[in-house]
Amino acid sequence: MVTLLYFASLRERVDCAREQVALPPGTPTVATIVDTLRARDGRWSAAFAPGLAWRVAVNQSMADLATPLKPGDEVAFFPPVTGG
Amino acid sequence: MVTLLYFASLRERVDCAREQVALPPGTPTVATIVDTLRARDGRWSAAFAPGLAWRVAVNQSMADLATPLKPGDEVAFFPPVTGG
Amino acid sequence: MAHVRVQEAPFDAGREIAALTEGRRDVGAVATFVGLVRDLNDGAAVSRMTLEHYPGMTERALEDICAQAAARWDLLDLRVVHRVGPLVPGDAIVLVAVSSAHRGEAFAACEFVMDFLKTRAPFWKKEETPGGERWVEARASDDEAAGRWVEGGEGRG
Amino acid sequence: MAHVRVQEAPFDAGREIAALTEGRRDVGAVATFVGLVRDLNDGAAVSRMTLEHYPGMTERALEDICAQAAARWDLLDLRVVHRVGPLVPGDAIVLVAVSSAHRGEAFAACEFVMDFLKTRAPFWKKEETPGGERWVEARASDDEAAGRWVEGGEGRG
Repeated sequence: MVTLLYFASLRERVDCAREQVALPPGTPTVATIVDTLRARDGRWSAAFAPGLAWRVAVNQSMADLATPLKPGDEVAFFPPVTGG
Repeated sequence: MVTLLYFASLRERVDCAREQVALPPGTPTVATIVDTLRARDGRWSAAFAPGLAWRVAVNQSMADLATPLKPGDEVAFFPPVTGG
Repeated sequence: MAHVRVQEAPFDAGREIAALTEGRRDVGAVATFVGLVRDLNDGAAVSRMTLEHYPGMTERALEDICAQAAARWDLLDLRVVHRVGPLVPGDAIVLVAVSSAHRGEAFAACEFVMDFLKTRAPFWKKEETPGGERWVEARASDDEAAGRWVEGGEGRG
Repeated sequence: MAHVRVQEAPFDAGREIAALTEGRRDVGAVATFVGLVRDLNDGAAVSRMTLEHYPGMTERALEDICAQAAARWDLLDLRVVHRVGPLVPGDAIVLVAVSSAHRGEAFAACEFVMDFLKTRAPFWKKEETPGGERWVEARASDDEAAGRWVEGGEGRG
């Protein structure tokens, strides 16, 4: 299992702040998870549409689609940051 | 007459903070005054030696050797500034 | 070295600056930045703002940015304080204060930390405007500001 | 617009920053610099410092520098406070604080004012060291810092 977190406009778009999902066997990456999310329904596929500006962090460090995942990882999805 | 002011290390070198001097007739400039000062004695000629770093302000604005002078002007001599 | 805080409460800029200098005689320069909520953003009146963040990652990201600054310039100390939660125009959002022996390094590091914070620390602003609530969009100008420090080695440093 | 003061008394950086923001809702950025007396300068221990200035011209020079900054960047307000008289290591010497809608302008203007103050405002420092009293020498690096703003138009702005 990995923990998925969603922040800000992305959280509102998918209407979910946190969930746990099973990791598929093999060598799962962020891309594997994103494919699973896109397959859920129109809202999720729209939120993760290619070209749309979203960011991902794995275990609280910036990551990308190729970042490998292992059980227990914390994967966070969010829009570009706007603090400061 | 013009008022001459001296600041910081230059003041210590000539051992004078303030004096009044007569303006020569004609079209006097800062250079005219500096020539007069250099002619006073070795201490003054050393303090105003060419190439030595000193600055001049006329009526509290930065000036140079060519700046013209008129009666009542305030002429200040000082080393490069070191505030802040 | 760096001191990083994320908090709902207001901060006192004078106290943060004092914390960098108190009891020290080797500090020649403190550069400080304070960012505040404006009543106008992207052409709309802003009556309120809420700052969301990613607890845990936020602190790590800010510490990492400070460490990068400390590796790049000869600094004595750094402080970053960032508020979260509800804010109104006029409220301070963020403070970055950097101490050094000389001013050039303090200025450069302070601006570097702000530019990186703006593009790499997980904070998100939601504004309340006459047209309703809206998430603030990331600015291309902020990406450009952060990019300056990467291209060509020393950037504006 | 600018507020300029030359004084023997200490100043409170927090209060100066607050003066730029109190009662306002249009300030997005305040960049502040504080310069302090270090216990080490040019390789010698400094136990004391005396700051001399040219009363009258000092204020004019500082106001002129602020006016140049205000003409060059879109600023909301500026403050310069410079101390004179006897100081010891750890004492604050100078504060420059600049407010603007956006951070880039506040940072640039604050650094510009400091660079110009360092080379154009009539202040002189005398230090007390183990080798006796000495006038601080002007630094070529300060001239270079001020020169950046002239060459090529916008300098680092």
